[in-house]
Amino acid sequence: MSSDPVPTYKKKDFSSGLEVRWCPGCGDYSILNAVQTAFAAMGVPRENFVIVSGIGCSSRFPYYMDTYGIHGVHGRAPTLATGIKLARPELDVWVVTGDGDGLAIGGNHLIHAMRRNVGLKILMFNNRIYGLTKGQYSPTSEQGKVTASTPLGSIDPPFQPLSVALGAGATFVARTADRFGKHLQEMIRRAACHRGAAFIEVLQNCNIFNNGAWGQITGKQERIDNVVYLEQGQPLRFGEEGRRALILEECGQPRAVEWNDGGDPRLIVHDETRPEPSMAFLLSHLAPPEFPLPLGVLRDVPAPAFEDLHHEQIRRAEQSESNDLAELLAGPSTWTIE
Amino acid sequence: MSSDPVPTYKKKDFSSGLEVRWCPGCGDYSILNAVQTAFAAMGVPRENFVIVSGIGCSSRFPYYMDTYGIHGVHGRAPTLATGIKLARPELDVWVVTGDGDGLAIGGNHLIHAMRRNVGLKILMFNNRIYGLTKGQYSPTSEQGKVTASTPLGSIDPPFQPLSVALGAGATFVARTADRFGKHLQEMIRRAACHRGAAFIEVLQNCNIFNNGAWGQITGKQERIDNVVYLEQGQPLRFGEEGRRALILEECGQPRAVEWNDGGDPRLIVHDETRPEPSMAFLLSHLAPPEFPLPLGVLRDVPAPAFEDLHHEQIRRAEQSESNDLAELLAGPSTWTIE
Amino acid sequence: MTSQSPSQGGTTPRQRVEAAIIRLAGDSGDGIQLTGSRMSETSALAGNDVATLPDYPAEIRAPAGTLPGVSGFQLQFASKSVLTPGDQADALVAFNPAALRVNLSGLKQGGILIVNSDAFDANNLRKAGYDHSPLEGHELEGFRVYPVGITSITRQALEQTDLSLRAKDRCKNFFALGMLYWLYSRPLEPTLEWLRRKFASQPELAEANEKVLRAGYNYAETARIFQTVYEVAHAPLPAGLYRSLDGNEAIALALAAVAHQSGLQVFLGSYPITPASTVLHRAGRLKAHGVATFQAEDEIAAVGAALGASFAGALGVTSTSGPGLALKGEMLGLAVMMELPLLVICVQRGGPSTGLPTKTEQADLDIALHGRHGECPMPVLAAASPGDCFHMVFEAARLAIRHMTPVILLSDGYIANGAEPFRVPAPEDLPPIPVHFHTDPETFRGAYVRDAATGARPWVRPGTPGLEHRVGGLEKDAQGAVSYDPENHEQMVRARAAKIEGIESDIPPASLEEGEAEDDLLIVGWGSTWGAITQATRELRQQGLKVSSLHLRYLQPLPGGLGEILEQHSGRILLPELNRGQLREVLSARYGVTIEGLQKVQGQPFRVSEIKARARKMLEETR
Amino acid sequence: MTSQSPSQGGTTPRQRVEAAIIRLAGDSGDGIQLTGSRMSETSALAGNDVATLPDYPAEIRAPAGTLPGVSGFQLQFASKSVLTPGDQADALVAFNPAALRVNLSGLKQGGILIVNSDAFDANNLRKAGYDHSPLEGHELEGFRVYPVGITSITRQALEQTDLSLRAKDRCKNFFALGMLYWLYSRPLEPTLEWLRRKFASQPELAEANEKVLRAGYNYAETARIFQTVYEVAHAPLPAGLYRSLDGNEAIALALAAVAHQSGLQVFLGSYPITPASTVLHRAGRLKAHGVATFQAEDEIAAVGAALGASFAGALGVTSTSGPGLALKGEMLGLAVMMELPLLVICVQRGGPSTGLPTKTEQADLDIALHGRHGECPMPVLAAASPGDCFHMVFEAARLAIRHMTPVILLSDGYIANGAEPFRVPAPEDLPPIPVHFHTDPETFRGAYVRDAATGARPWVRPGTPGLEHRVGGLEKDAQGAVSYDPENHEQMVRARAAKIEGIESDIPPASLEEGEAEDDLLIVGWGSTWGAITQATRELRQQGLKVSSLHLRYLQPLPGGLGEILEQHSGRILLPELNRGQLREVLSARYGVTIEGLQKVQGQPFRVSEIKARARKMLEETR
Ligand SMILES: Cc1ncc(C[n+]2csc(CCOP(=O)(O)OP(=O)(O)O)c2C)c(N)n1
Ligand SMILES: Cc1ncc(C[n+]2csc(CCOP(=O)(O)OP(=O)(O)O)c2C)c(N)n1
Ligand code: SF4
Ligand code: SF4
Ligand SMILES: [Mg+2]
Ligand SMILES: [Mg+2]
Repeated sequence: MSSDPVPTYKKKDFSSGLEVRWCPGCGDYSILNAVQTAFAAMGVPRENFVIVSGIGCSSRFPYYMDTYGIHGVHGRAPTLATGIKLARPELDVWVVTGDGDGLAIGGNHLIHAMRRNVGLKILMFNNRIYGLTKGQYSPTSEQGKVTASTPLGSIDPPFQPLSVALGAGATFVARTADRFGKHLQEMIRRAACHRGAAFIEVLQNCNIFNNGAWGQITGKQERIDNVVYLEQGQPLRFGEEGRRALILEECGQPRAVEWNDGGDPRLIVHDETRPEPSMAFLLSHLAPPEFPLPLGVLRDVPAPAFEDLHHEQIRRAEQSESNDLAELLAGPSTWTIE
Repeated sequence: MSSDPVPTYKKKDFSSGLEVRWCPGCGDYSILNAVQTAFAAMGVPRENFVIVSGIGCSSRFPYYMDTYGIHGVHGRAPTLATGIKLARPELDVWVVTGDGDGLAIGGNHLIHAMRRNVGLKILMFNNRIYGLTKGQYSPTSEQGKVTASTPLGSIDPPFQPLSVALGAGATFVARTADRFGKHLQEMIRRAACHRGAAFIEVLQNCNIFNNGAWGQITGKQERIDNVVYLEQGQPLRFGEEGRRALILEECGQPRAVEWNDGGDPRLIVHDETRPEPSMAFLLSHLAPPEFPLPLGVLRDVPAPAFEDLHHEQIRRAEQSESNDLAELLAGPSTWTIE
Repeated sequence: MTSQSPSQGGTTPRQRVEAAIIRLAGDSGDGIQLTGSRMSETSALAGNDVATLPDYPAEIRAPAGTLPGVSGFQLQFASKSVLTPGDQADALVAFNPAALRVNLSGLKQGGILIVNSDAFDANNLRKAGYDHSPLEGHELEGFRVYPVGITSITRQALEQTDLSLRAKDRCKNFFALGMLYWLYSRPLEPTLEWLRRKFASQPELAEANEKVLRAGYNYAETARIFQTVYEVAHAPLPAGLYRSLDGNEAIALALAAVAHQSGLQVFLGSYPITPASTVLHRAGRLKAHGVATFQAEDEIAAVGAALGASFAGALGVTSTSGPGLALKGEMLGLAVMMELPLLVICVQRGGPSTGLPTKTEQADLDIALHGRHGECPMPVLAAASPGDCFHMVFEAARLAIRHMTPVILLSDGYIANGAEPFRVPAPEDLPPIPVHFHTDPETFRGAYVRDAATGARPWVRPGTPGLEHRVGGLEKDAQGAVSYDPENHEQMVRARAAKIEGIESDIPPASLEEGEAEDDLLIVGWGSTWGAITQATRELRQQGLKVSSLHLRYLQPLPGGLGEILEQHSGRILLPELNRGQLREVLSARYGVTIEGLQKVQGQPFRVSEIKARARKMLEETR
Repeated sequence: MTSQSPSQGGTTPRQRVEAAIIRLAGDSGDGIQLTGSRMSETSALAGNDVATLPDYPAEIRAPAGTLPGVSGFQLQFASKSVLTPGDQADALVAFNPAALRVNLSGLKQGGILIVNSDAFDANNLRKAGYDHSPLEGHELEGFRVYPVGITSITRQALEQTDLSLRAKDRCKNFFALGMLYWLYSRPLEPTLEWLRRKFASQPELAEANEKVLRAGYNYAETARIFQTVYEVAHAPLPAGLYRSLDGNEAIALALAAVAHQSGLQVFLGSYPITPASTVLHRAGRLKAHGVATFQAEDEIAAVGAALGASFAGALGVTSTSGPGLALKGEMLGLAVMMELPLLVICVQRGGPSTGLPTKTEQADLDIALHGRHGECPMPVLAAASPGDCFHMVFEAARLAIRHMTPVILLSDGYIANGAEPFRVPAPEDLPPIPVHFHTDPETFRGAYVRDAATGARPWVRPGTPGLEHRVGGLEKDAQGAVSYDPENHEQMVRARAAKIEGIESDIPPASLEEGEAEDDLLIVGWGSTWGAITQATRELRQQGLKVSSLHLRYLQPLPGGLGEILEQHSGRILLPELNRGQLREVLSARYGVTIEGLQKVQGQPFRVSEIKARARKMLEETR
């Protein structure tokens, strides 16, 4: 780590200058934009960032960032990133993955990164499709989706990425969208501040193979009824002028109701810091048409980061054990031949 | 499938006669016993069972059952089983796995089987250790565990297997223990009745490498305070003569309280059929010392089984499309050379 | 540069040529692949022999106008037998400066060059790295250049329609196609019919494209820009019913044929990967033909499900490319131990790692032969051409079932995407694939009691009463019980190997493809180099050189008699491969013969001329 | 059977022997492995040369008394150099009938057979498949049989202690050990000291075991059951400090040495698998020595994390066995493309698939050489003995760092578990491992601009200002930009291959291990067959036969000068391998020489006699 004062960056300082090769109109452009802007504002020396990805359109991301980076193999970015973070905890290690990369072939590494609480910041670009391989359905595609590989419609129900992460014990999960640049930047900032694993689902439009997949969420008009922004300590209001709200019925069933000035004790007041994860879990699978889709930080609870525990053990061993190599090689019992 | 009347079986009809090679005292023996007993009572012709496993002590299971079986490769049993079930939905396909096999190397296949709701009945023997490789910690081992590979204690928090399954969208999850033969049989019966994927965590003792891991749960005295049995429609009572119970506070936080004749509206009444999975999720990670560990069916909701949808599509295609091979091979445009 | 001006008065002279090589190039979004396919199919329907080479970037739509964004398509059609898309093009259509820059070296001296002059603006020139317009410089001298404002004329042609400007511009490829149809005397009808089928639900698009196609055709005719109209006559193909077919579609169709001829359900478990994905796509439409598909969460799950299906009594199949094959290795080991039929199709691409994912290569032979731990032999086959994929899938399935073994079939990106006329087999001419399920408990002596002739173990469908048994990865004895006995292990290792080696007697012996045993040089090939090697051999022979060729479709076991042929030619053998000599090493080790390799690892197939040049050099040296 | 009765009166005669081979066998729960290790270490401490062969079942505690449940341990200790655990045992201790049945064929005619007569009850006899007690039949004729009530005497010895009966019975192995110590004149002290260390927190167990050990020793002495006491003198080992070491511990220690000599953090990412797990276990205790460990969720994650650590500037290491190596293939392809140092240790076991997981084999050479898609070369090294594991890990790490490449090091179950005296190197005698991180943006010309001497690319630690760069699986140009250029791809494929081939000049050239260039027969080996081959060669030479041997520690690239040596001997080369001839195929292909293979695939190492017999046969045939 450099001990010089941190330079102040502009967004373009994070651009590698490599020609960006996504399709014109792809949602990935706005995400790139937001990440570059957010990184520039973070006050972290550029050389301390490492961005690791798998394979997919989304996974081309590291090439476009003027940081250290690895374009890995399909689904395995969290493994590479875990090695980096354990070897060099002082680095800021970001993972960029797609719904296919992260939840199809890479699902296991993702849930284990969550379980361990390794200090990786994971951005999953969820376009509900395999873009790079030309449009097969993904584990987040809606049931019945007609794609190149499912001419009669897909038959499997999708994952909710945030539910999967919470099921695995995630300590930070958030959701945002390509189109919401400021919100996206804020989520990036929040993830960076979290110690341990942070998982962000970024709703992303693939205008070539799944155009409008998130239209209900990102459309100027649609979003009013279909999005609820999570804010710490605030009731979950949404709709035109916040005229609707979410309540939790006695039986534990959520329901969308008319806002009644907060008088209903069943009103859900958002608390991202609750240790018990069931409410975050409940939020994680709410979705239109019945419910608005929650955007924002669903959960942010403190827990020791894996890399800290790892190095704490090393430090303890270094303090309490000899590091004499000769002694080690000799072991407890030797004999001498003259 | 045989059209003859189903023979009536005895437990021993399901024993392959192969010498069982688990360590004396291993909890796997009681599970084998329970499965054989439950299968014999199921009224399914023996030849219709297929048991598929991965690698581990637990995964030796198929060899001891006089059914069809595959002892597969590490972590991949759900993949083999999915192929079997899709090719032959009329077969009863059971998967036997361990906490290492199913949640370390095999975690991804497990969550995808849950997501798809493939009609597999999955028994995970959770001894919180890798038995066959001589005692390394597993993804379900408690943090701080000293094992062969973690001489200074493990540093990662464990998975809760049922939370992982629910995060993936499981439609049936249950928990039982090796020592509770009758309960285990009942869970097996319940899983068999569920259409779609059924996941059962079986707490199992490895008396060689992790003896007493579940002593708090299975011990005659300990279990009284540390286990709550889930029964459909019943309040969650536990402790000496059911003198304690679980409530859900307004904020959604569970708490263990003294039983007050059911007068508390916050009392949790168990409903395994609730479509909204948050309550099942909440139950899935309750554990001593703060809470009793729930045993029984946490969730059992109807949903189309993957293999049914798969064959439904095939049937529809068969009905609506030509199956003329000559026509298919020729395709839409041909020419003739004379 | 000689800018070509319209020919004056009278009808344009017609010239009959034996073959024509056309190359189309433009942005990824310009519809190049589609235009190429139409031209190919039209030519095939016109009775020509055809071979194609689609060549596209790894990005879906790389930035417009850039060099890496260029998508290309080359085809050769001829009145003779055609085995490759040709070395250098007679005509090139370049939709923008980048396309011109990338492809110009592939155009023959004196060749026809059609450019969309509308695209040669300052911005596009800069993106392509030109500091001036090549249309105004010297670099195009020696070509017959036809600058046409394709974009603007297309827009004019569609003036009356309601389409957006963007939608209009997307029709411009059909303008170029129209011009080419006129230039090469091709009928419009097949394309018009295809448009109607394709845009059945969007008739306005069918209509717009038709308009533009006709506009291009008419423009070429009325503007008289070309000096000559070319004609390419029927090719002397064997009589029969023909269709155009690429390698991956051939694979999918073969799966349906296998299901039909074996009576088995075919179960394809796959995970998308370029250039294998279209096998899954096309097979996904074969549900009525006994082919079920399953898109798995990864390659391991895909092959696992396929193997499970085989255990259940279906024929499990999995399709992938190199990275996927690498992942499947462990499960294939289990398949070898379980001794069940399983078909593994690997469509090779440029490696290692992600490498050049949309390009072709033959570098997965080593991993196919050796990519599993322990002694783990498995038959390996390779298809020679798009149409051959059909036959080799059929053959691989037959061997897998008869010998109870997983089989790897290698294809590659070149034949996967390349199309050729395919003689459609009549179902009744396809050989049956006999399947025997053991059902009788009385005669069942054990899961690994082998058939005396083939060494295959019995196949038992779960659900068969009295034959309950367990298989798996631990070593077993003949009865199917786990056995740690040292001698049993050695015996089983040998039995599994002998079973695979024994397949030699079930496959055709080695024989020359072209030429005679006494020739001075033998060119040996495998996989997709077949076309270039055969073509090169024929041309060299036509020039009186004594060159023969031999093609290997079976790489493990190798066909009988191969050793003798190679020994006879030792020191005079050329083996061109799109890798660093993987088969060469295998053959040298096996037969102790001296073989010269011709290596090319550029993501591109061989040109005929490359093989001819090296063959000539060898002939000279050995003379 | 000649049941031996106690020798009468006077002291037992002492006999000096050059070597002794002992075999212990009993149930998995009988503590056989532990007893064997104690005997080995005691012998090593006594100055003997020692070699061991643990041989245990795949189950943790297979059912007591059964044949598959038998666990065995053989050791040879000698006053001469000893390279193998010996072919047939001089003495066998059988703790039950099953152990007797499984191991009797491994006992020399006339050998000493100690049996725990208490275990020969009807139940155990039945489980072992005896219909009568062999102690009462004829099958033990020709051996010197000593039936001892080991269980009952052990219980008696512990009568005064508070242990449970079960705990008492678990001490019985120390009774047998005591007898053996007396029989072979071994000191008790090292074992007593070990007991105190081991049971520091349970002194009652230390005491009980000590009691029983002494009881066994005294029983042998006072009961005078043996006719002879054997003595084995010091072996003439080179002077130095020695310890006893098995292969996996040697690997772990070497990692600490590598960390020390390179100044790098060593990061071991691993997933448990027999017989590699103990590398992870032992490395887990080296945190103070610069070795960090990470138990991953699977093998892919393990190698992924190791590769990530290397990118971050540590030395990534991963340890596994065959099934794990199969899974790592795709990630190793990425490592080849990223050109980072990475050490992959594969401890081979019986395959294919799960195979014989606790047994030894050499059948993962093929996958180590070829188990990746595309042209994906990587150095492959192999250790020859437990102690050699230390040196080869060090060497593999040196090559990985200097040449910026992943390196595979092969070991196997035999040397992983086998122990031998190891001359402890002084840290100051270890060569340094120079590491150069590029830090200067001024002189950085690109991520793939290669060092002129080695062809290695620069290694840059993230965190270095001004050197931000990206690497990955897509093909790159020298500057590190993604490149789809055909010529660049070919150039990079060749450069990667040339880099690996160039390592030839950085490793010792081939040279004979034993014998002279003019000998009649050359025995070539690699990996763990070194001991048996060297021993066989020495014995044959002692008998006047002109046999030489050559051992390969480097399998890719092969050492310089190897071709000449092999060509010189072509037709007179024997290559024993524990597989179906994998190296033989490589060498034949590479050098075009004729090699005879000696194949054994039984999960067991070669016996010296097996190699000698085949060598003699070849000598006769060629004479
Ligand atoms: C081992 C392996 N299997 C398959 C592929 C092919 N492949 C590349 S990207 C991809 C899916 C990408 O989907 P996603 O992660 O959603 O990314 P997107 O392109 O949609 O951003 C697949 C299947 C591969 N490169 N490697
Ligand atoms: C690919 C592969 N990696 C590792 C192993 C080694 N291995 C066998 S079983 C096992 C863990 C088993 O743990 P679990 O599933 O909990 O089963 P248990 O023995 O505890 O019943 C491991 C790591 C293997 N056989 N294959
Ligand atoms: S295919 Fe879709 S995800 Fe990929 S670059 Fe194009 S628009 Fe973006
Ligand atoms: S090691 Fe543990 S899990 Fe395995 S058989 Fe023994 S007691 Fe059971
Ligand atoms: Mg996607
Ligand atoms: Mg376990």
